[in-house]
Amino acid sequence: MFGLPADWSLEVPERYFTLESYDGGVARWCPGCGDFAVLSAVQRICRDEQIPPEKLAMISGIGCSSRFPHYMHAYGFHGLHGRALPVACGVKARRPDLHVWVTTGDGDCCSIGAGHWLHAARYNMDMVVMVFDNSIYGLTKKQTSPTTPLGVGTNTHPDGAFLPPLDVAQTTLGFPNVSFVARTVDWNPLHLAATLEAAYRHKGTSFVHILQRCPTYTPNVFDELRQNPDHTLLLTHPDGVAADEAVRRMYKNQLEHDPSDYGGAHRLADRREKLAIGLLYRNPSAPRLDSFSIRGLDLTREQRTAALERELDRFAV
Amino acid sequence: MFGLPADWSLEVPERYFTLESYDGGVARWCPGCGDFAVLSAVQRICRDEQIPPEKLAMISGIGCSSRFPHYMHAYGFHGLHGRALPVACGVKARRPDLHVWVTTGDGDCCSIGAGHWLHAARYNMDMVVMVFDNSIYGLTKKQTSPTTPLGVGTNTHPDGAFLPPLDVAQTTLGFPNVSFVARTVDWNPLHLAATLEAAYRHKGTSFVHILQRCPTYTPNVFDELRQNPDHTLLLTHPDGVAADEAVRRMYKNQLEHDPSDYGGAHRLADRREKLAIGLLYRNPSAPRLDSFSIRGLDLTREQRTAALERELDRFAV
Amino acid sequence: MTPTTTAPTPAGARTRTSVGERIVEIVSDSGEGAQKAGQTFGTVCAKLGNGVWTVEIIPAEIKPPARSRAGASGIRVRFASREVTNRGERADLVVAFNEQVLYGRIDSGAYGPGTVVLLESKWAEDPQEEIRALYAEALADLRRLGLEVFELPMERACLEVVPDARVGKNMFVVGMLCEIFGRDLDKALEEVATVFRRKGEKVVASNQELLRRGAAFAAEQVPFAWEVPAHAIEGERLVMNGNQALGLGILAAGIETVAMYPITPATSVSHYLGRALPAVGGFLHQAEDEIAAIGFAIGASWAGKTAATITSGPGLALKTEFLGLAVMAEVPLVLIDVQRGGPSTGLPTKVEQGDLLAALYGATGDAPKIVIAPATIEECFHFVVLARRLAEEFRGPVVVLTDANLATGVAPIPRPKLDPTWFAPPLDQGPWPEGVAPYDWDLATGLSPRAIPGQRGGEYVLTGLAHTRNAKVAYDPRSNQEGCEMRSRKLAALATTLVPPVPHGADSGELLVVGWGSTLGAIEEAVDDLRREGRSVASLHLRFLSPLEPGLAEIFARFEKVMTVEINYSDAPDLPGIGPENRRRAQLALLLRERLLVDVDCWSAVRGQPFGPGEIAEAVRARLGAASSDRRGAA
Amino acid sequence: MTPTTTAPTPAGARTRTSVGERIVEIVSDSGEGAQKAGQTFGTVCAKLGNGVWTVEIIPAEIKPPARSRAGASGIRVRFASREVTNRGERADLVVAFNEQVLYGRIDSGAYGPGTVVLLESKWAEDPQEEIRALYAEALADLRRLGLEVFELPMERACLEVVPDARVGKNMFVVGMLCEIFGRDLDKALEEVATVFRRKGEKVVASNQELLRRGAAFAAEQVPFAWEVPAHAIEGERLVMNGNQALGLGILAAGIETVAMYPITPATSVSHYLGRALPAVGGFLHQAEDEIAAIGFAIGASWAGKTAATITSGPGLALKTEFLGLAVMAEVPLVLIDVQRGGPSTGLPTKVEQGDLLAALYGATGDAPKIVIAPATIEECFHFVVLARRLAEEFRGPVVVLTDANLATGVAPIPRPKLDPTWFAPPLDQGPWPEGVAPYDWDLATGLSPRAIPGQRGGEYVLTGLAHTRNAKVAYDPRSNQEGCEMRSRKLAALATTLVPPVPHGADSGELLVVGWGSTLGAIEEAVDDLRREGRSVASLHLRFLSPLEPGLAEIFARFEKVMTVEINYSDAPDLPGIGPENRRRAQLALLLRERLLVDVDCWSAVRGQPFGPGEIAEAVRARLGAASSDRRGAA
Ligand SMILES: Cc1ncc(C[n+]2csc(CCOP(=O)(O)OP(=O)(O)O)c2C)c(N)n1
Ligand SMILES: Cc1ncc(C[n+]2csc(CCOP(=O)(O)OP(=O)(O)O)c2C)c(N)n1
Ligand code: SF4
Ligand code: SF4
Ligand SMILES: [Mg+2]
Ligand SMILES: [Mg+2]
Repeated sequence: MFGLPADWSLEVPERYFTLESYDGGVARWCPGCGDFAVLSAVQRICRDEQIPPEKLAMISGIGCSSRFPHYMHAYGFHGLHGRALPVACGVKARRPDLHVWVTTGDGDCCSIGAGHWLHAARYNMDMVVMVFDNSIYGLTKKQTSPTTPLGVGTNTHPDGAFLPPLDVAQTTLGFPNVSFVARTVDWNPLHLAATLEAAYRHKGTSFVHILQRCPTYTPNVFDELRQNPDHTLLLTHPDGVAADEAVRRMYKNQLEHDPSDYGGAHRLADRREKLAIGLLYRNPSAPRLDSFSIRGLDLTREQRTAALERELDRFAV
Repeated sequence: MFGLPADWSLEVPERYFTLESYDGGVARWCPGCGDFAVLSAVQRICRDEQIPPEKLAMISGIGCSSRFPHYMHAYGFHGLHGRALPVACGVKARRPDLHVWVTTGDGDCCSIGAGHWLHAARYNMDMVVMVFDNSIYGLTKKQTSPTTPLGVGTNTHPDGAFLPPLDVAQTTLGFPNVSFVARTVDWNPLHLAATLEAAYRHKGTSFVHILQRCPTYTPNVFDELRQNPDHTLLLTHPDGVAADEAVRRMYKNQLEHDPSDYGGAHRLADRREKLAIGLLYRNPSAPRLDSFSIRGLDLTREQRTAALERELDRFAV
Repeated sequence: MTPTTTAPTPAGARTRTSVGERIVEIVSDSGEGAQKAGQTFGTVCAKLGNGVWTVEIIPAEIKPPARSRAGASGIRVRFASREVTNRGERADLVVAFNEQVLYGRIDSGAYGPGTVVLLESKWAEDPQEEIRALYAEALADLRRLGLEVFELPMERACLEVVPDARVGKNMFVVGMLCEIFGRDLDKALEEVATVFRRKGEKVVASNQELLRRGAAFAAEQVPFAWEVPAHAIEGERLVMNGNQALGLGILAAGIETVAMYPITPATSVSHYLGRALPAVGGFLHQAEDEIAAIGFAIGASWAGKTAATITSGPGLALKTEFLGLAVMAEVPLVLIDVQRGGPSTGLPTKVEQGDLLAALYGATGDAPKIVIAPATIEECFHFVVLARRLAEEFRGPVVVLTDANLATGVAPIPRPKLDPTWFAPPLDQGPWPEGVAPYDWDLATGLSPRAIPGQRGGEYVLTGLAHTRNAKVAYDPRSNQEGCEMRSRKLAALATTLVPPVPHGADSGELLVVGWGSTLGAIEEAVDDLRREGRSVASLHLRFLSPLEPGLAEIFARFEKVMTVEINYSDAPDLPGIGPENRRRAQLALLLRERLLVDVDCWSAVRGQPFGPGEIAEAVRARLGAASSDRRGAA
Repeated sequence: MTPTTTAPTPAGARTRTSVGERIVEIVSDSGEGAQKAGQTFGTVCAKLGNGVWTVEIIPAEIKPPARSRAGASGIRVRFASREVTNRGERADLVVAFNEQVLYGRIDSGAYGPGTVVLLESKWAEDPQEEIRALYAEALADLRRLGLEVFELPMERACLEVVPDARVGKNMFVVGMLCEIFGRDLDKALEEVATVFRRKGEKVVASNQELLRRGAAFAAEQVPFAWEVPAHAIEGERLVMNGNQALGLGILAAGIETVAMYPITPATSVSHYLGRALPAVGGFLHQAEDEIAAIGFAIGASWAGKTAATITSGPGLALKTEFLGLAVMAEVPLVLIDVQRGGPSTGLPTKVEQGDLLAALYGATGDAPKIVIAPATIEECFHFVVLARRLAEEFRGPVVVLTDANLATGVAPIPRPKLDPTWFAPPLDQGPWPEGVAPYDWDLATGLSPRAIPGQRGGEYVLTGLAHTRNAKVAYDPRSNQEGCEMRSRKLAALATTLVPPVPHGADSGELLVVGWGSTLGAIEEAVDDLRREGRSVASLHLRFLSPLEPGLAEIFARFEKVMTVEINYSDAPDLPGIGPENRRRAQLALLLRERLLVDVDCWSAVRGQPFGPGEIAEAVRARLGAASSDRRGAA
């Protein structure tokens, strides 16, 4: 494609990637941290899809979850707090051949990164954005995040947050030109994997809201959800997240929700009643900025030089 | 209230404010600019409400519209591009006696200021936020804004934007804890004034999306709307924006929309069919951060000193 | 400029005085086409072989009301029998469509005794008494200030050709100027045809007619005529401003991704690129803010596409954190800062050289980076090409500092001969050599090769945390020290490849004036003038600010006194309370003093205006202790 | 430290050696309570009249796996017969719950030959062979390095009292330390009662029992005993770290609005304020990002409520633009930067003094501001009080630079006597005097009174654009120059109120060491040691970095050589390719050279660690040309 040596593509069929091909060394999250489950799920998808590790661009901000790239064998960009999405867009803009996965946290994405969050949704470039929502600032040791539930004391708000939490999936749904919003939980590896798989397959920016356990700082926030599966509503649909038999058996509350139904998605995203997991919304025909940004990649050096001479001509006297 | 000399309140009834009391000198927008209409409307409300000029805090970012404070006789803060809202929140946090009005543009608010936009909605402090939407970057001379309609050529996108525009009111509606979203147009002074009046009366952050003419750079974007009133849908409701007889006569399309109906607001905010003007949504009971931030303002110096001594005690060995 | 020769002219009674240069301004309310008139006239001069510098006069408001004092919209054209490198000082000739707009120009020192004003006379007969009174008052003011005013009914003459003089006056003025300066009218008519080509034949014809009328009008009504002989020009020339040159430099460097957020005075680079970058196959991204813009560029660059981001002061401030990341993680990046007046929002449309220290020291911790500053419009082009190469070879950000003066100044430059090595090389996607670390630092130079995503075997995780040469996060005491050393060493390595700069004027003497950036032309012109006066003065202009060019100590030692001239703030030296220990000096002066321990003095000002050669010469005279009316320098 | 006297002890056979100071570390896997043990022991020492400095040892990961080399969690307690101002260097005594955690500490130079280690011995009998092997290997390594290791079954002894030794070991260790250092056990038991008060009597009793057992255990098993005599202390003492002192300073200054965004190592200030600020009637705002945080603080301050924002490196970078606005528009603001290792994300938990230049020059254009740096925990408190006053008197931002070393170091300080003038004055809402401009600059000082919203007649519009004294936007050539002059003059005015600093050690001599910030204690200790060796050395510590304290030239002139010691990056002077012209020097050195034109040398390092007195002394010896093993300094 872009400057690849001619023999490159011939090499591909000879390679087979195992889970180990994506292993970036021992992950150093706390024992019981939900991040491990996501790492496994992503490595599995890469294996299943046989993505060459060098074609992976794992991009993150700063936070516990943002260490994700370090634990993958892949190209990784562990950048600045809140700024994963602009970097990811810059990568994707002119490298359509790279598979871009973004890891961000509830603070990284929804607080300091909020402006980019909205605009990345709008740009809708092809990438998977995993929002790790542990309802807390983990890496900096327990400060309130925009998703911290009322009543949970933190180091900056010992008596709990002043304002009700925002819901990541619900807020994302409100963004202009958003094309894919799903929700899943780290403690259901099958559903997690199926959701990420659906996100990977979608062409556009796929936001996956992952409820993620942080046994260190928010050990109890998901207790109710985890102890009583009836608080969860499994969304099913042929166009949605493929729900395995095992997953279906877990949740008695199920709803066939057509992911093209935006209004319905809005209602379902509301967490006050039940936690809906699965694909909330998908619009495969939302325009993508990367379909514009790649224009001109196919120009040859000669064509570019000729165009440049024409540009100089315009200033000639 | 806070450090006021005792005789201060006695003085108030003696003062009467006229429109001139709020006049900050000749406004220097281009002829025909929609900003003039908003300035008049705000000055009128201040007069009607008899707000002492020294109790007004007019806060803005950078842009044509953000020059607003300079043209008011009031305290003003013409700060940084995109950053009006954090400043306004800082003002309001401990000065509940000040009336805070924020002026921001479609670029200032929705592009560089997007993160603050979302979070200010969430904080829901008591203030009026006027988003001047001329669909363009005016001050910097015609670059694409997030609200620039498709097909409108700009200096950065001579063939028009790549992506469909975002709608300010609709996007604001999607923000967590948002409590007031209205829409109006600069060319209907009666409706504009009534909308701002409703915003002023609401206790919480009142977002007013103002479609604003920029004859210099986007002379035609509102042509259809302005030429054919049938493209406008006037929202009416006893709890909504008070619609004058004259206004009612202008628009044949009218709808009684209960501003507490969030789902309805979402549907109505969509501009693809008709432009709904009036109050889209209001939730008077959304929690307000300023109801927490003012705590402790009533402590006396003695109480504060005593509390401080107790704090020191905690570290005593 | 004093007249040099006097030659008889064809235009009847008038004699045509031959002069080395002239500065002409056309000023009016905005929307009257003064700028197009000036550009057309400037192009004609350039084509005829004059050196030319034009600069637009832009009001602060987008559409100021008519006849307002601060609302002058217009253009200055300085042209000469040699290269012109700056806008000069007082205008020789002004064409004004109303008298009010002259006030703002007088205020900024653009006119003075001797300036000739050709003034639209219709206001004398305006139906409104107030306007007539203002006109009369202004005439008196102008004359009191020593301006030589000729009242001319230009508009009336235009109305004979077009129904609305507002849209016709400008070409009429071009005709007048052609006549006054004895320009070949055919060349001008040709130029008019080019300018209005797209608007159709009728428009061309009517504007050509206006031009002819203007010439005839001047021949009749203007009692003087000048000649500015051409000088020989070699090769093809392009006429452009510094921002367009930056844009073209981006194209020529093969930078295919540019991410920006609009900000004056940098935006016009992206206006140019908005059309031109796609034409050469690139992509211009207008990001949601400056942080996203630099993040986007860094992402693209990490992915192997050399990228640039363009901004001005407040935007540079917002990019500070990402700039530090680019240093730390060694991501090539071209960051162009078109400096404007600061601090804070400051003077958005005005010139300053106030971001040097911010570029050098803005990022927290130790963030060594390359900083270069083009001094001419031509260098704006070539320095972007250079910056791309440096960014990639030295694996890090290169900050290019230009300013509002270069951004808006228009002049002819030699057409660059494109060189294939300027282009970024094609994306390397071959396998990464085994055993080579992602930061395989050469201990002597700090340099290391760079793996690009897609290269098999090169997988690594970039991080802004302290890291080892294997790109592994490391908090141990040695790794951070080593990383800092390696990044700093790159500057030393680059410095060894630079050659000492050469002083202009003389190799030694009483005073050396040191400058950087857009002041080159004015400084050298001042030095030339001073040397002609017999003063022992020379100048030195720095292009590399980080690393500094070598050999400075040796050069400085040959002068009794060294002084920078900069458009940024410094405390005047003789204020009460200011002594050598606490004087806040201009930015390059600070750098030079620290590095060289030489008592480098400075003369600087933050008036939002480029320096003219005359005021620089005056400041130098003052520092040399000669008689001067302004011992306080710029303060 | 060498033993000074030897006294017989009550504890039978052992002799108790009296020493001037001791450095003790307790290290373990995280979650084993080592920090609480150290704090308890430190408090006991402080109460008994020792000078104490404790500092936590925090692993990079939140919960590193057990027995990992980089995962050491623990505490260092340095206590002495005099004030202790820094963490010192090599530990004298280490209590370790496993052998693996010692590696990381050795790596950072915390232990060396002579360090005594009391090591949990249970691993020798671990069921897993691998663990037994690791243990044996480590024992050999430690001994090879010259550490004196005693293997002790501490855990077994604890299990006699509690079922889970993980939560009991720590008080057992306190008991051991009390015995080893001859501490009054009753004082310690009392302290245990205080620490566990909230957990109920049962917990108190069991921990007290553990303490007693620990003491008995040490008396039996530890073959040595030391005494660190107390020194006289006057007045009440508070024990806290630098971040808590900053927090208390905020309360004492009457700063009632603090806006921040979490960032290590600044966050713990807000952890403290999260509870304490509401208690005194204030409000802590955790903003959505650092930009919003400073914007919020500026808004509050403009509205009359002096406000502070707190951050570290990357956050400072993000605040750059707003900081420029605060300078330009003259908004009082206290900005506290608890510096960490940089550039970029760098070393989040580690110390550096790398933000000095960014604080001074980070904002674009000319943005003069006050920058001060406390040097001790006590000064952390008082400098916030000072900063609030300076911010309001000089109407602008005051940057307070502390660092991770001050942030985490814990020591007793004299209890401040609250002074009513420290508090921000009440909000002035009286009418604004007629005819007074919003920037009624005093030409000599640049100072002006400030109208607060609510003051009738004071209405004005603050702007970051260039403006006149009437706060009117102005693009004319004079206004910007005047505004810049007025803002710069404020620094000169402040400087006239400062007194020259006083060197420590001597008034003149061979070498003057200059420092700033948290290095005070280590530098002065080093100077004392060097002077005892007979070297002609003194030190000078600066608290005001902008404006600089006066009289420096005069002081420097009395020394043959001046050298800064700083925890930030500088090129080693003797590298190939590095000469005096292009050497990148430490940050204060840069400032001093520029201002004073004195050849100020520097010795600095960016190893993420505070300097110990020993390494400073060694560096000084090297520069003095004495025999030294490390001529390269810190590089
Ligand atoms: C500019 C900047 N501000 C603040 C920080 C400190 N910081 C690091 S991670 C983080 C928040 C982490 O929370 P989240 O994004 O929810 O990730 P988690 O650790 O919970 O996975 C913060 C505030 C930083 N590194 N950079
Ligand atoms: C940090 C920063 N970035 C960019 C700018 C330049 N700038 C000023 S106003 C503006 C956009 C104005 O558009 P909008 O907010 O829609 O306001 P309008 O002028 O249309 O009223 C921009 C990009 C700036 N002043 N500061
Ligand atoms: S602190 Fe929480 S989120 Fe972070 S690694 Fe530990 S468990 Fe995971
Ligand atoms: S450019 Fe447009 S928005 Fe700005 S003042 Fe002119 S008309 Fe109004
Ligand atoms: Mg989190
Ligand atoms: Mg706009």
